[in-house]
Amino acid sequence: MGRIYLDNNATTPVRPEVAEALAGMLKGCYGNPSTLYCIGQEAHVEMEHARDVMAGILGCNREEVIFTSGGTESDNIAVLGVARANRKKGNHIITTKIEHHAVLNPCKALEKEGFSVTYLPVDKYGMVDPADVERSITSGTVLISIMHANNEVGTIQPIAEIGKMARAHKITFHTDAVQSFGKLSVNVNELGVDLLSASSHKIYGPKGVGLLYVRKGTKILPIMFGGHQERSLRPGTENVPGVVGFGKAAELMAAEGPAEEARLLKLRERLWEGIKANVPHVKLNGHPTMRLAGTLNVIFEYVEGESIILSLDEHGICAASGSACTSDALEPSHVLAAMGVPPEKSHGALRMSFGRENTEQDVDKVLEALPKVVEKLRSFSPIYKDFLKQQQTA
Amino acid sequence: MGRIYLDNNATTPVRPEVAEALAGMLKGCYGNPSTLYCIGQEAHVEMEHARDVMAGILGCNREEVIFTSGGTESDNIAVLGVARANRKKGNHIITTKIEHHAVLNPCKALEKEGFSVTYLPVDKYGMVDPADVERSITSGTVLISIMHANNEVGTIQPIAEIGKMARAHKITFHTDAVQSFGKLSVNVNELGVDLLSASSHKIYGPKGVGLLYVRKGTKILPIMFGGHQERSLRPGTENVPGVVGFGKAAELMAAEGPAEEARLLKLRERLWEGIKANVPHVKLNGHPTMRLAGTLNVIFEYVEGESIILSLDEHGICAASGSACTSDALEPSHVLAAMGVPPEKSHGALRMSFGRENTEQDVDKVLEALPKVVEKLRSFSPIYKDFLKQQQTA
Amino acid sequence: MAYSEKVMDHFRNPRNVGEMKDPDGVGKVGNPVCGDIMELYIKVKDDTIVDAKFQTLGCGAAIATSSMVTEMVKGQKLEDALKISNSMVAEALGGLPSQKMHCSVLAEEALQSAISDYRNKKGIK
Amino acid sequence: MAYSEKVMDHFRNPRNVGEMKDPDGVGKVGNPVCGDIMELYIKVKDDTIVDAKFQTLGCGAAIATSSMVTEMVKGQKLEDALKISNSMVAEALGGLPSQKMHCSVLAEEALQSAISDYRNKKGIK
Ligand SMILES: Cc1ncc(COP(=O)(O)O)c(C=O)c1O
Ligand SMILES: Cc1ncc(COP(=O)(O)O)c(C=O)c1O
Repeated sequence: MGRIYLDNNATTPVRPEVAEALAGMLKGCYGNPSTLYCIGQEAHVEMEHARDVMAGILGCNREEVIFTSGGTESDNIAVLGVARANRKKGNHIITTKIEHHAVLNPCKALEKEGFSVTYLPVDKYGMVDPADVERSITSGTVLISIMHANNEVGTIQPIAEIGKMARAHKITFHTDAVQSFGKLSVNVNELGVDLLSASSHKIYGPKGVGLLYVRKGTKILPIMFGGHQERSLRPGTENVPGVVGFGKAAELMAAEGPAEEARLLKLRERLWEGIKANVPHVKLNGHPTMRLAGTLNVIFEYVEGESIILSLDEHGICAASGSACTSDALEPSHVLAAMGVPPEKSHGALRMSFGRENTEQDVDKVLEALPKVVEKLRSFSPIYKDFLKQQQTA
Repeated sequence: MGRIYLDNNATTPVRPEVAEALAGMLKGCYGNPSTLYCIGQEAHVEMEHARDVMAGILGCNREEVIFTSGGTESDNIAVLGVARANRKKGNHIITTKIEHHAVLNPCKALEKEGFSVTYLPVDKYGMVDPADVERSITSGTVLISIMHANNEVGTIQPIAEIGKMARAHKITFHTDAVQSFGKLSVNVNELGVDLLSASSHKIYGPKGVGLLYVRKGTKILPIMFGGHQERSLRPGTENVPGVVGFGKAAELMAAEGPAEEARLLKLRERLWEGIKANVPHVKLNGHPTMRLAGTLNVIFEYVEGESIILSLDEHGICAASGSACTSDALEPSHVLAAMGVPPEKSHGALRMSFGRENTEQDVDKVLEALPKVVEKLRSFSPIYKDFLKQQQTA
Repeated sequence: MAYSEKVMDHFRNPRNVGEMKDPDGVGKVGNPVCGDIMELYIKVKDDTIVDAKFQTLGCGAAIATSSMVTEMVKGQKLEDALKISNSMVAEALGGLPSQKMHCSVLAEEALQSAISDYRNKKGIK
Repeated sequence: MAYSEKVMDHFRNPRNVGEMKDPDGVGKVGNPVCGDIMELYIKVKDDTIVDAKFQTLGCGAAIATSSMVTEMVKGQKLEDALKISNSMVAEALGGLPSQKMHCSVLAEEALQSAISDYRNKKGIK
């Protein structure tokens, strides 16, 4: 059935070339890369090829690329690992209010370990002010962690500017690039970062694999302990097929370059223009220009996000309300809250995120369904009724 | 080419049924299981089916099964998580000298956090004495972690007996069942364990996925922080295809039952008898009977393990010297050392571990190559020369 | 989290949705900050709820429980209607995910509140 | 960790392996506890190493470096042989994994020790 998948910021379908590379690894190259015999060495070679691909994209050395089990683990190693390794130097961390929980929650855990954390505000577009970062730096600051692009609203942060600042103050700087890796340029020297997280399943690679770039010389401790794999920073038998799939996915993203981003941008704008024209009382979340090409986050006033999602699902359309990992939770989005969106509005937020399988036809189909869905839900809505009455009396 | 893979304790080839299940998930069911729309719910259902399979094998509730990124992570969550959660209750941990590094190294990390760890000895067969466990218990003991079956020599520990003891003393009990899951019975109530680790790639499942059984009510903290997945004990977008593959692999192991183990035992004994008959100066490591059916660990005196592995590789035979993850390291095996094997002997240890693809013909081919290989290497060996001279003069 | 087929049916085709002209009792619960608002209207004749309607802003469960509760009360004596608990509503829907049980509480509260409103208007205590 | 083709060649087909009858100098290094033992034998004529042989217990790198060093010294003046460093041996083998460099050190030491032994026997200081 013709499903329209508009939740590519949550996860992406594995692309056929990647699935093929993966299947090949499952069949032939099953050795343990730490072993001596040829089948292990073959696995090793395949894995190191993937590492080279990543090093090329990041503009770093192969030894600086650590493969992990995903974005969450990369973020945790970065945040917990750098903080704990530098405890003697200081106990202050700077991050933002709009980070993914994979950064926020390790920060909260560190508060229990005696660290103090500054959660920087953002403006109404979800943008961090580098001047705020500079003002927050103390002599005890050991880590700055600021995401490259936000997963809910897509706003792209001024990482390079903050990177210069971090370098000037000799403070370790991490960026969560889970949403930007493979889409924006993530050259670690241009960004001026010491650590960078990425995740395979956001770029049409397999789930369960990610990477952490760790600049040579960065003081960092592991969060788990075991064998010598991944320079002991990430022990455990390597997920070789996963890594190879991730490598293939990254290679393909790099090859496509900005053309695909331009295509997504066109789709996104077509959808947004259509929504504005056909649905009253809508509001765009996120920066108008400094934003991921594929991300469209819209508030539909007087309705609630989940009910839109469920209704769209009946039209074969998959979208999200908050960030996927919290859609089991009930709190309104912490990102929208930080942007100053009041909770009664943020409940009506819908995130539509585009990917390589989406077409103009998809957009047009969404534009057919969405206005009807919103209209129907508003017809149930007591506050919409109140609003209409107010209008009549006014 | 006819490779003979005898390193199934290090990792196993993904079996075709599992590869197929995995490929199916990659193609169709790519949703994020935390999302509401149908494609996410489908992924959710597939994952929960795998959880049910595991709960069936473990004899526990589905909510007690946490999927992780592998055996190392499961061990780390168990050891670090229980110790840190019970810090106020006590700071003493009991484990053994023959654990995998995925248990030993978290224990060492905990020593730096102020815990005191008792590393129990083993007898010459690699067996822990339950009386030693009991003697080591103090009022401050918060965790006992003892592996079910050892990865290097295959010795199976008296877990059920220790489990009774742990229960009587109300001490949380973890077993690393990475080598036994799917092979021996791992009913958590019969074993009397509160936590149990397993890993997919040891039972013909994909790499990068494992599980941790956590008995309801067990006090435990996560080692990483992020979304709400896996009851917040293991956050991060779930590796759905990996979990489904693992589930399929476990299901198939359970269906085969003890028949396959009996087959492996026959192969192993055929090989050992052949080695004894054709190679002088060999010694078996591990328990004569309480041992994994597929594990054969033999010392070839007067030669060094790596040189045997490289030579066997030329005959298309893959074997291991120590545990795979330390084969990059140079220290002699800590397991053999704990069993009282002097380092000059343990350097000559070779581990041959059988799996479902092995046949009698494989054994016979190994028996053709191995004596020649050992003889050639001994012909280079200065200590073998000295030994022979001694014999002549004697 | 997954909804039962029954929840989805009531979400898709809510029964008794819409405003009621001249209701005898109105219950308004929830608030926009939490994202759920329910308005329940009843018509009462001879101590019996002869009609019920609702308007709801909220998630799938909020809409489905509103729909279900209006179905359950129609034809009920007031005293019997007051015995309808949130878990009865949830059960009638084939169960609710645990984190959505609060929606059924809202439905119960809306009903209680509508009946109070009716009784207050009539001067009944 | 992977060995170069050259290492594997010298491991598979070690040159000059075996005991030497009446060597002029013998170098014994390593110990069984570490798992590597090397014995290097040389025959010397007119201050030149005219033959070299070895026996080694050890890993692939230990055997390959032994083989390589015997090849390198044959025909060398003693004073030139003494200049052969461990990294020259490793380089001649197309490099060694970092954790195996100690094997090339053993090879260098075995050579030095064999030459010392020869000189001691001859009473040369
Ligand atoms: C910005 C950001 N950081 C971290 C993560 C976590 O990555 P993963 O789901 O691979 O653990 C995600 C996605 O869920 C994300 O969008
Ligand atoms: C007994 C034991 N525990 C733990 C592990 C670690 O498992 P994984 O490699 O899946 O991280 C292994 C295997 O490497 C093992 O044999």
